[in-house]
Amino acid sequence: MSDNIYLPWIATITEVRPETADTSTFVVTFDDPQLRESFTYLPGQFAELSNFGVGECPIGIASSPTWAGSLEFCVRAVGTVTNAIHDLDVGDKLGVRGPLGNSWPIEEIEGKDLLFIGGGIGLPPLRSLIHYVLDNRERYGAVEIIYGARSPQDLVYKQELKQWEEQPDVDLYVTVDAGDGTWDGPVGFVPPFLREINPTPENKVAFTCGPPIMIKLVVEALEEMGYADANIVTTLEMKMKCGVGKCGRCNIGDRYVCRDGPVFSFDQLRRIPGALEA
Amino acid sequence: MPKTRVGVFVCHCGNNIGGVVRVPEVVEDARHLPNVVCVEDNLYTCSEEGLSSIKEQIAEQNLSRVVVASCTPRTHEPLFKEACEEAGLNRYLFEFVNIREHCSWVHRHDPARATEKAKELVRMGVAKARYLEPQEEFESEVFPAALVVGGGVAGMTAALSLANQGIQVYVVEREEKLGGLVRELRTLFPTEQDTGELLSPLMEQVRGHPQITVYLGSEVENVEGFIGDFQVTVGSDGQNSELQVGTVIVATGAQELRPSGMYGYSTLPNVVTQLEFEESFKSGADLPPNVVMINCVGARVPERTYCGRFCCSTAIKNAIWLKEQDPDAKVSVLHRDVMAYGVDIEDSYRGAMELGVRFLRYDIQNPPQVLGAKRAEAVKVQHQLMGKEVILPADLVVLTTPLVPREDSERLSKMLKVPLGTEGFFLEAHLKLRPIEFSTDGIYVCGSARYPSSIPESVSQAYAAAAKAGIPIRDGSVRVEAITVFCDERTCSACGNCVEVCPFGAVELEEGKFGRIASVSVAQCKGCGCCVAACPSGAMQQRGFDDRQLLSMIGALAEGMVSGGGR
Amino acid sequence: MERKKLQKSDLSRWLDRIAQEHELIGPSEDDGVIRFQPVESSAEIAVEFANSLIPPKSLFFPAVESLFSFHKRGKDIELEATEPLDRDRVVFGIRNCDVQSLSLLDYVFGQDLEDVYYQERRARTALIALACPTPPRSSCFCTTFGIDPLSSDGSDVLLTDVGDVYLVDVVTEKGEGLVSLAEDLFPGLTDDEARQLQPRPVEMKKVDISQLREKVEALWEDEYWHKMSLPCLGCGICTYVCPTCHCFDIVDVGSTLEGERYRCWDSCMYSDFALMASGENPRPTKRERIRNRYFHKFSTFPSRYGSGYACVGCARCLIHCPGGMEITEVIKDILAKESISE
Amino acid sequence: MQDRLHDIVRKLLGEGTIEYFIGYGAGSEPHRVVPCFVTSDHEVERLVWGPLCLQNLSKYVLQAKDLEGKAGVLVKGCDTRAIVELLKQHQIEREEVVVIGVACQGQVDPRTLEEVLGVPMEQVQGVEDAGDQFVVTIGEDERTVAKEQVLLGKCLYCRHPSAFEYDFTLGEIVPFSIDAGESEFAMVEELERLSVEERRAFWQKQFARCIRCNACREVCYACYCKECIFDRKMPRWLDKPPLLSENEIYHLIRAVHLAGRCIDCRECERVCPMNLPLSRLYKKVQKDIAELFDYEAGIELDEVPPLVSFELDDQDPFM
Repeated sequence: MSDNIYLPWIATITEVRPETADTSTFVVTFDDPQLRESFTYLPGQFAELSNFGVGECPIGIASSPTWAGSLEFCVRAVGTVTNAIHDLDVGDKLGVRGPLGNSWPIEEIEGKDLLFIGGGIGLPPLRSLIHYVLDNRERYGAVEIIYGARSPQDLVYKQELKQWEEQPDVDLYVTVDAGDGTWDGPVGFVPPFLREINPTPENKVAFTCGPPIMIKLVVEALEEMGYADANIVTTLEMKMKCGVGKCGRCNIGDRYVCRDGPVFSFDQLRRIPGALEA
Repeated sequence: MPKTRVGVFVCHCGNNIGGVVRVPEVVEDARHLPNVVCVEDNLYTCSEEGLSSIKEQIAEQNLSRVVVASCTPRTHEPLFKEACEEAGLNRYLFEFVNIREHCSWVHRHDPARATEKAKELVRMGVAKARYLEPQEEFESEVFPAALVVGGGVAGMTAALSLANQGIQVYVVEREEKLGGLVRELRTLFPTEQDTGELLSPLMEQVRGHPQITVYLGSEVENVEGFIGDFQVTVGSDGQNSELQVGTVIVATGAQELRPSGMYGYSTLPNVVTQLEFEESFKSGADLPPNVVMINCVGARVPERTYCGRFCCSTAIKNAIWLKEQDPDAKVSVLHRDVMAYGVDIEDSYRGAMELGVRFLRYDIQNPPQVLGAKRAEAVKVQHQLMGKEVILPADLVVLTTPLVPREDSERLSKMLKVPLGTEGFFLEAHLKLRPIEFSTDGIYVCGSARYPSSIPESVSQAYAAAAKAGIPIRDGSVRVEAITVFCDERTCSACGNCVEVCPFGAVELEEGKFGRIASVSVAQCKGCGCCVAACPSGAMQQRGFDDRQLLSMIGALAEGMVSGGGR
Repeated sequence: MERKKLQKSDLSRWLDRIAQEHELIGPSEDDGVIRFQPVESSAEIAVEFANSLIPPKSLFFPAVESLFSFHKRGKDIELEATEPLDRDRVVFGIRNCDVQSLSLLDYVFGQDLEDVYYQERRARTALIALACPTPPRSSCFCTTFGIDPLSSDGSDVLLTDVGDVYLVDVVTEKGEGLVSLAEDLFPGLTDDEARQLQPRPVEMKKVDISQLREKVEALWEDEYWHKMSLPCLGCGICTYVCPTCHCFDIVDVGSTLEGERYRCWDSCMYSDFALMASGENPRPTKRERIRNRYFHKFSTFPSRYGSGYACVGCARCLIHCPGGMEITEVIKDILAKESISE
Repeated sequence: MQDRLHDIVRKLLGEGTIEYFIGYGAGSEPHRVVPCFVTSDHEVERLVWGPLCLQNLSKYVLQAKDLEGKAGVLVKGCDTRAIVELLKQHQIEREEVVVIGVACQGQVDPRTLEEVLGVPMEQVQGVEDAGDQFVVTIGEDERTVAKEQVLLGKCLYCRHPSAFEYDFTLGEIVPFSIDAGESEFAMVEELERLSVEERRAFWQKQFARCIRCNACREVCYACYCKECIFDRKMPRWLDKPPLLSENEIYHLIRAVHLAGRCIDCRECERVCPMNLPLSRLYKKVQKDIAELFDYEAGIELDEVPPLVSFELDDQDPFM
């Protein structure tokens, strides 16, 4: 983070990987070679990406801090800035302000089994942690990943899904809401799919990220399966602007999602009035 | 997300563009525009070679937008759109930039600045193209029947023409008899043929045609729908019939102006109009020895500026007839100019003079005066050639008045949502480019409803209207241009401005998912954009011309004028 | 702390002396509106005023400010941070409620990821406070929040009007520096004067708010927020005239080739304030927005920063609200709710 | 009159005709009258009527759509024009709202009153109508002031003192008129006489002061768009920072959007915390609409607004 908390670093797009019809992964490298070395972050943190002249928007860092040299952002074209970012090409510049926010609890979960439950574009924030865990394999227990999307075309990181599928130390379960000719895997929504798989709660922490309705039903299911609120961790989505807990937009209760989040455990959320209203 | 890939084709148009605009510079400039992946210049982009190059590049470069910078869309846009479509690209992903009429032709003396302008126009076109979206054209079936409003010569001719094509036709006539205005005439001009000889066979054919249904003493009470599917209510003595038709022809004709209060008309018993003259004298009333006709009564005056076109012929016709009945009769025609166009009428005009009809020119500043208290006794007029006042004795004064629109034209125009011109006649879409048609699809006009027309003109217009009205019926369906308006339900607050301004009646308010909203009938919308301009909340957006597309053009033109948004 | 006096007639001389060295800012009237703005000389300053319409927070956290400019050269982009100040500033005439509001804003901008723009303005600005007129404006209620309108706490110099002279409390070194610019104008007080020249006590309606936070927190689900939100029009006056409100937006103005990134005030009362690009809005109606604002003032701000309430009783919002909403009435309503069971 | 108001509202609430009533209530200090939402019998006593009932409550009728049940509202003659326009613009249905009309005798402009009396409003204990003057209570004193000295600007040219679209009226309709001594467009004409440069300078100075709190928009009866174009993100018509360029666009677009709809209630000017002379801008638009199209908004229910109709004799001096 720069001393001037509003001043972004300049980075160059080195690769654009289309993921779905409206989502692409942007790989960026800082222009300042020193910064490339010194920039550190934790899985779960995010950055404000600038397309200068259009504006800034918060995007989770989808790469793992264990990878050197570049950052990855999975951007869905929904608003003005994200659409403008999609207009950029390899070689174009972006502003990157960060890292911002808290992170997944990488220390607290050492030695535990980990369950990742993602929906649609909710996989990228989990992906940072998944890779971090896989790159520090000895510090963590078993890894289960449950992922679902609306259709086979809406699955992101198709290459990695294939890779995890084959990896012996990862259990991957993928479902789609509606299949098509290309799909011979499970069909159905994530929450019932989760119930079907029924992963045991012992010594396990569950991480979930996805559309609000999915998170709500996933948490209900996890609770019924015996997961304690403290062992259910999610990221919250609120409108963010400054990213540094000042502009007043993204609070739930007295917590700013951009500063104190976006990662919260469910026992934290239950103590904040209004946090679970959505 | 697959990136938008724009291909730009800049045309030299031989020397037309290339002789002024430095095309290679424009090409080079376009190469650096966002999303542009290929730029070509062609001697003639519209040539077979140029078109196939567009198609090739769409395939090779996987283009998702095509921009052609060349001439006018009026002539060439369909061609390029066709080429896109043939290469598998939706035709609405094409953007036309006019660097000929808008640039090289008008700036031919300033090649440097013309080149800069061409670059700017291309930048704007590319900026807009990036936001183009594929559109589907709406197709609707056409009900195989036609409505003809009016049973005069024009209406009957049109009806017969359509019916002879095998189309079911409904003719609605307000009067109890067919025939229209011609029924009030005795003879035709210049043949002096009895009008009955023209009308009777026409009427007979219409009445006897199995494909024609005639509603006499009836009026059109209501019309709803659009081309292909008009619902028409026809009323007669409180009885209503519902008709479904695919197209409509307006042939409601016109009526003679009754010049109340002018030249003693309606106060002096022996001041009549030409039509009244035909009615009474041609039917055998005693002929007076001194007749003065006054032309241009109520025509070519400030409140009615048009020329009635064949009022002069009528006066000539009746003057000749008078002279033929009584060679000693003194017949004078006071006129402002004699409109005796064409060989026949000019001949008759000369013939009338030879027969001794006196033609005197008067000045509108100094109009004739009808003298006499209880009856017209003489007409005083300033003789322009002699430069002095003359007094012409008159036993009868005949006023030549123009045809004026029927009183109920306005009601019908509102029902059909078609316009009337300043004089109150029906106004076609374009005098030269789209005669006989209205801007509203599926509705046509012929005869004196359009403008005072002679019988030959009415007949040819009727054939034209019938031909036009028959096309969609025989095609069986119509495709509606996809450049129409849609309403963003989330932002529409149903103020109703769009409903008021729409010239085609294509918008109405209805309950939607987000409360009351404006709803656009795609089949009726012509994409004129009136509602878009009138909408205060920006909810009405025109496909192919939405805010984002237009603002991106402005942004490209004036980097810095519009920040961020839309780009 | 040293107490001196200043003849009222000498005030302008002192201010003009300050204006030679620093940028002088004071309450000045423009089309009937009093604002704190830079002045060329003391003549532009309105000394007789209740308080400014726009709170002096605008001097540290301006309604609009450039954060940096950007220029594109080919593919490269250059950023240039904007300097917040050209020279040191002196603010004359600030009231204590507003001084206290700055100490609240310090929590937001001055700690946990410092805001360099705010901090530099704060560091390079001296405050000459002017104790409130007695009686104060009838709508004022700063004492409810424990603020003494005559206190020098937080300012560099405090002037108190005691008739023909101002009592001058020199609070900080910065203050001493300002007084020393015209040392001769500031004689010390004789013992008699020290006894006689006392500020008139301020009488102000005061409400016991010791339970305010607990009570407002118990009202999260209450229907109250709906009913009280009815007159609200959803404009931003209350937040823009509030000395403690600090919501802002960050917006690029210009083209993609060059332009500036601005920070400007925003208001949590605006319907699109928390609206996300997805179309979701966590505070979709006035009820949630108003509740959020009062919670911020009375619950979440003190909870987050361990501070007092985020209201200083300046009454600007209740004076200017076009919907006639009065924060004093809201406080009364909240306090009137039955006490919270433990 | 206040008693009759209480009676009517009590009756309407009692018989269940309305769920709530929008009127004027006493603020926490005597000089401040605030919009007051009454839902139950015991709240009816809070309703007041007098010369400080400044707000155009018609704006609040718009949120009736989001609330259960029917609303009642108190309108002055000038406010009725908003009701008429809301009906014309399909924002309310006539049967959805019970309108209580009042014969207004003029409203006090607090800013002017402060100037004329040299006393801040907060010392004013009350203002009573007394024919052609107001009686102002200040502490123990009573002072009288001629109406034409302290009336709201719009009251000086009032043509509709009494409500003309209503279900009930308060008291007798007493004609009220005052001789303003100048044309209602005098303040516009004064600006029109300036050169283009001078006029531009005038407005730039004003717009530069605007803080874009949006109060002028939010208080305006005609600003009922679900999403104002100024708030739109894609495309963005206006940048949020209150820079002069953006403020100009904001005010000028608003003025154009209100052409043919502005009913001269001048609420925008009244609520503007920065004292922008907005009524001059809107009065200019009204003047143009009147001169070009002989039209006045909010008078006739079935008159088509000029900017959404086309007549062949429409003036088009710009062509």
